[in-house]
Amino acid sequence: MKIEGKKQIWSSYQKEIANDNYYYARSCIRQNFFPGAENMFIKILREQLNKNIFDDERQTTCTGIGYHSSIVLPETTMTVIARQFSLMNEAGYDNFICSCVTSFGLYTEVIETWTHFPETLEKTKEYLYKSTGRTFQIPQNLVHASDIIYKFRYELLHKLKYKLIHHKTGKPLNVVEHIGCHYAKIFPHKGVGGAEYPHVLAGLIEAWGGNMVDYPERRHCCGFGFRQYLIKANRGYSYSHSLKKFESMQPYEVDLIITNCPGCNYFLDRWQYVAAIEEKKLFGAENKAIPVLTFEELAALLLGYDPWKIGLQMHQIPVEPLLDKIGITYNKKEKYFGTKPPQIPEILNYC
Amino acid sequence: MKSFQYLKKIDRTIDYDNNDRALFYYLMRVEPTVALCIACGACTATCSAGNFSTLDLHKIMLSIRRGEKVYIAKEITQCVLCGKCQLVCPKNVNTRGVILQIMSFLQSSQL
Amino acid sequence: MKTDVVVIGGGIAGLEASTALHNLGHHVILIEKKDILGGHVALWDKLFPNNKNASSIIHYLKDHLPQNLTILLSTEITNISKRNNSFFIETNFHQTIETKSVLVATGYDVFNAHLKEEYGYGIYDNVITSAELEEMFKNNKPILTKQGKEPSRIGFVHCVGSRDRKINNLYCSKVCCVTAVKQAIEIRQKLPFSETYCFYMDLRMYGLNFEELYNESQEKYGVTFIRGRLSEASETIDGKIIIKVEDTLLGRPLKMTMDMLVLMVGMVPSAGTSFLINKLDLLSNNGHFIASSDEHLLANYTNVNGVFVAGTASSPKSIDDTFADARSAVLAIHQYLTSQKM
Amino acid sequence: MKFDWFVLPFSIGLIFLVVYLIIQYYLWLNKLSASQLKSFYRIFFSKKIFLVIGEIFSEALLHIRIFKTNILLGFMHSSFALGWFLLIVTGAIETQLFASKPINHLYEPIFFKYFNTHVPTDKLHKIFTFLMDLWLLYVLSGIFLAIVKRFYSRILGIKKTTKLFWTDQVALYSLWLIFPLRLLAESSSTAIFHHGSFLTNTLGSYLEQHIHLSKASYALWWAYSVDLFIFFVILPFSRYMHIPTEIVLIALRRAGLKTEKKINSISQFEIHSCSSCGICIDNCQLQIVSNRNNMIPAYLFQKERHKKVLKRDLYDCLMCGRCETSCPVRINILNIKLARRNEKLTKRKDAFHYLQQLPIETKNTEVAYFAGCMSHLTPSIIRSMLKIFEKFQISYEFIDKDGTVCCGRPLMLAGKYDDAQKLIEKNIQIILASNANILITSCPICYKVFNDEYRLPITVMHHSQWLAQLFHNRKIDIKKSTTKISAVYHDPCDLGRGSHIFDEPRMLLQQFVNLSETSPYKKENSLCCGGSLGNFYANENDRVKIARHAYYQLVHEESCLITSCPLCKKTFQKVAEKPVFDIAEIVNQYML
Repeated sequence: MKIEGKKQIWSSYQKEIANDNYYYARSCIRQNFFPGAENMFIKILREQLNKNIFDDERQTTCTGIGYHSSIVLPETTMTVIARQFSLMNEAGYDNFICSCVTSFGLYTEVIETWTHFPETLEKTKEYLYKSTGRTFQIPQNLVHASDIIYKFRYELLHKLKYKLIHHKTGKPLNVVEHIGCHYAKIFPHKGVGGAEYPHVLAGLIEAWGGNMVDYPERRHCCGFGFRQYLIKANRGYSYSHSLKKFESMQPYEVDLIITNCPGCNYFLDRWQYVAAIEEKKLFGAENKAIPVLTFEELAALLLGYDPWKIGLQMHQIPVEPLLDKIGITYNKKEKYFGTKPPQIPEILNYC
Repeated sequence: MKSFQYLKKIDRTIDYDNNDRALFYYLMRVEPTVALCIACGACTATCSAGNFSTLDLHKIMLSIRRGEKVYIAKEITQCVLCGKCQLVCPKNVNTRGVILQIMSFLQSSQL
Repeated sequence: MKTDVVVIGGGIAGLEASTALHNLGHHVILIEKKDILGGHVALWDKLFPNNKNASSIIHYLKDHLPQNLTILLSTEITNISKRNNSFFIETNFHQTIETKSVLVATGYDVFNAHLKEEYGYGIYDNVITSAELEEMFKNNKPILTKQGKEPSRIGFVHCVGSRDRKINNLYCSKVCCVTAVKQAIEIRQKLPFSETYCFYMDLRMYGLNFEELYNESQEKYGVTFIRGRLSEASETIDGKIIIKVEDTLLGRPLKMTMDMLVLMVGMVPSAGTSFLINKLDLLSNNGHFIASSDEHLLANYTNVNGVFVAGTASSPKSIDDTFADARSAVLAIHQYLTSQKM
Repeated sequence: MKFDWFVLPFSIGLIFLVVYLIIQYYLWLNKLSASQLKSFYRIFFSKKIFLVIGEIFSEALLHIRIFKTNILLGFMHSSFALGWFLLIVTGAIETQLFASKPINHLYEPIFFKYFNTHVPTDKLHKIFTFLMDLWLLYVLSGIFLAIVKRFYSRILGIKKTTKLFWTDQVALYSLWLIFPLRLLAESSSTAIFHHGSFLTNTLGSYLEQHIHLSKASYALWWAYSVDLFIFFVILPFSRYMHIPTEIVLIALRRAGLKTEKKINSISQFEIHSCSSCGICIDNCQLQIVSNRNNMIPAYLFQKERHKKVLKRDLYDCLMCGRCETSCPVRINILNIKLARRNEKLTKRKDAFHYLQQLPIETKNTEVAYFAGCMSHLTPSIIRSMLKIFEKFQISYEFIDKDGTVCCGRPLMLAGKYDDAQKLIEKNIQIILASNANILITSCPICYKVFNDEYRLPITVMHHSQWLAQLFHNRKIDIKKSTTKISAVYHDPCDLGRGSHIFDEPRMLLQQFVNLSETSPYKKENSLCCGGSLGNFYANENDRVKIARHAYYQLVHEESCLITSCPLCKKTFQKVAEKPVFDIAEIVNQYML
């Protein structure tokens, strides 16, 4: 692997990321799966970086799940998104942050559609006005939450309590990053580093001392695929996709996977759990499963927040081996805040 | 996947690295015209058995090179060896010879 | 300096045309930006389809160069303009040449394979271009991977930078298909225990004996041709390349590990060609090569009177085509100059 | 007692041979089924025994069939067989008549000149002595020809002579030596006792002048006996096993027994009856164009005898049957090859499951027309036949219009006899559902298998037969105005040699064209076009060479080629200078 070649590509895929005053659009499923992630994002921005970020309780879904499962019409989606923008305008913001990669892809897609087909913009304005009496302006800057962390990765570096380094051996940890498909595969120039060699999370890993693992199936989809997951009988399809990725990353002895997408994070975590039970396979370093964290959780962890307050117990793959490697001290007993711990299958019960 | 109530999907990908291409190397030795196939499909179009079945000689020819033995073993039984393919082949592949060799190879390798 | 004709580009088209124009009695100045003559052909080892040495062509051309022909090596044109019926060419040596006519023989550049970033050129250790492989052959370098091993499996990816809307190159570069066949055979000759694979969309074996070479590659050298466009390549932990294609003839995806991947890079207009298109307001084909006034009847004429074109500056061509084109350009210029004299 | 130690090698050799043969033949015959054995034994008590004896005389001794191939070759073979036979018989009688004891030892006639030292006095004895010399000369002339044949086989009408296995070579040289040694031994004794005739006496007196005879003579008798020993011992392991085996084979054949679908002991008798005479070599077209030998019966049976047959030896054969037709021993070569192929491939249970799904439509027609796979690649044949049907208002059902269920013969040729049965069953259903009285096919390959394997209750005809019948019934009129083209007819292997249809196509064609019949390669002796479905190894190059060779053997100057097989037509078309027609096309084109 020639790093100069990648740098050349990264340099041609840079985007404008606003510096302050953000309107934050949350993700539907992340709030449920890993509620700590979004909270930590807001916290990091406010506490560590002193940024102004507005968390709006009036916002709705972007319809992405319904849109990609072909049960919501594009016109509906556009109108819903227009309402979000209207809320942003009303709150007095111009910079829109999406927490969800699919939302980010969909917002981008809708804005591109409005640009290339102005009649759809007019229609949307009409629909929004008729249904809510609102008007809206397209945000000046639309980014994904991971872009913000990428932008401030060096600022955060100075505040980190820990680094992605094995605290005993001093060796960098092997970290896999997984970028949600809708982040850059639809519009490569809207993602940091493009679609082939995305840099948005790789940049975090490098800056924070880790060793970014570029494995053969790096670009492969996690298998979420919306409609594949919504129907139970199709879930094997999702599972087989993730399995392909795990098998491909196995030789690299990976310590951690980080993602920027709600679905990916959930499934890379979930499918390792299924593979461990069904096929007795573990894919990470030291023959353990690989902890899967969101980029916000990682940032918060390295900044020194308490792992259980970040919500790391919400992952099915145990994170303790990672904490041990980084050298983070944690209280085993407090993991479930005194509630009854879930049953952990024997193969994963190594901590 | 009993406990999760769904099945792992079978990968359609031709896993070239792990396929066994012994049949191809055997044929290259005993019937080198096998290498000349360009998968034009003339054989399949004229195939007597292919009229009524899934037999597709150009796919078999490609599968030989890819090492897809299971597919070949399944499909080759449908051939009636009539030889029309040989008459229409623009590259003069000795198709009947190839098929006979496949049959005897598979027979000896118990597939 | 004053002259009848300036030939820009010292490749095979420029050399052939300069010699012929000189022999017809015209005063010729040949300008070449590099310090050697021969262009791309001088960099090649063996030629398709008959395995002839490329150097023999350059030797022939050099041997037949007229002794009193003015050749300006290492000379780059900084400006060119037309006034009345003459062209004024300024060079990096601050010369100004006044000429009655110009023959553009600026040729092509090989496609910048970085642009097909999914193939990992410049990123993965063992992805090289066909031009680089040819250079290895030419310099008799051992064929080794970056890890210093003899590659046991080598893939050739056809149509890199050709016939690709994604990079806005719609045209076929004509020579890459048969070059891949030639290079695959050479690899098999040099590394008898290796396997070679060609990944193609169509195989365009248009020339005399090309099909024969293709047959030989299959029957004698066991080169495997897989119809499918490479969609992505990735690097394994030990520096090999995993490629993903669809075997379109079987209708199934295919995954394969390669020790070395050779990208059959096509032709794009050379920097010099683009420069002249701008400076002389020449028409071009979809922003690429110089457009002929009429591709059938006036192949060597351009929209600017007195500017002629020969060789790959106007479209991808093989060596044979280039020679034919250069000779026909000579006649066109000869006609132009004689009619001006009268 | 007349005895000398040198008789021992001969006697031991002979006893070994006889015991060996008895055991071997017993083992083989023992494996026959009861009914086969019964019909074999019955022949000895029927009039057929005279036919057997007659054939043994004409073929095992005289070799009349080889005489027909080439007179010198026939003479060579007969001189060995008949000459030696006469020597033995005459010698036995001579010993019986002129020896002192009424019952002789086995070896006495062989070494008569050594033990009997009386000078023949009476006329009868002189005649016998003369005859013995004459027969010896007869055999010696054969040996002379045999040696010539090894070096200049063309003189005996054979282009290539058989290359021998080492046991064959030992046997051959010991056989060649027997008679010169006998001559020398007898001559040397004659020189001492003067009891010989024109040959031995003359040579004897010549030898007397040059060599010290008394010691040499004894050594020569030893050499003679030892040589006989060598020959007898090596005989069962060499091609000369054919000498005794052919006699049994003739009886077996007269009893109606031959190799059919499987290799059995009759096949063993057939295989061991091959004398490797090499007549088949010249008749093999594949050999002519490719110089490959392994599939030729002379060599194949050599390998069979030593159990060294490879897949290639069996499958690299056109199965045209020219070797079988030319074989003087009448071995069922094709059946043996097919049966051996059948042993190579096993039956597949899952083969041709798709046949079940094919619908069978019941029809009510006069004629069922089965074009065959190959005819679909020569649509002009099908079109001609359909036009003829329509013109004569024959209600027909084109049963393989939308694709043919193969007749099964190609599979049988591959050695998949059992798999072919599935196709046959399906086709029988389809054919019978048409309710036709006649099944007409355009393909000789199908025709042969319809006849041999289908056992259909309706008439099966090749279209050439049917057209001939149609013409015979005066239904077809010929266009008067057109001038007749000149043409040569090519007999397809499966229609001619395979099914013995020679005359109908000729009879028919004579009405339509000027048929040239000058080529020797017609009827039984017809050449293969090279398209053969029997061969699995011949590449296109071989096939084109065969076709070209065959085409120019048949066609001269202005004639065009007419055949009655789609495969022959397609194969010849590749090399033909003038158009190649099918007989149906000719009829369609020139009928009124």
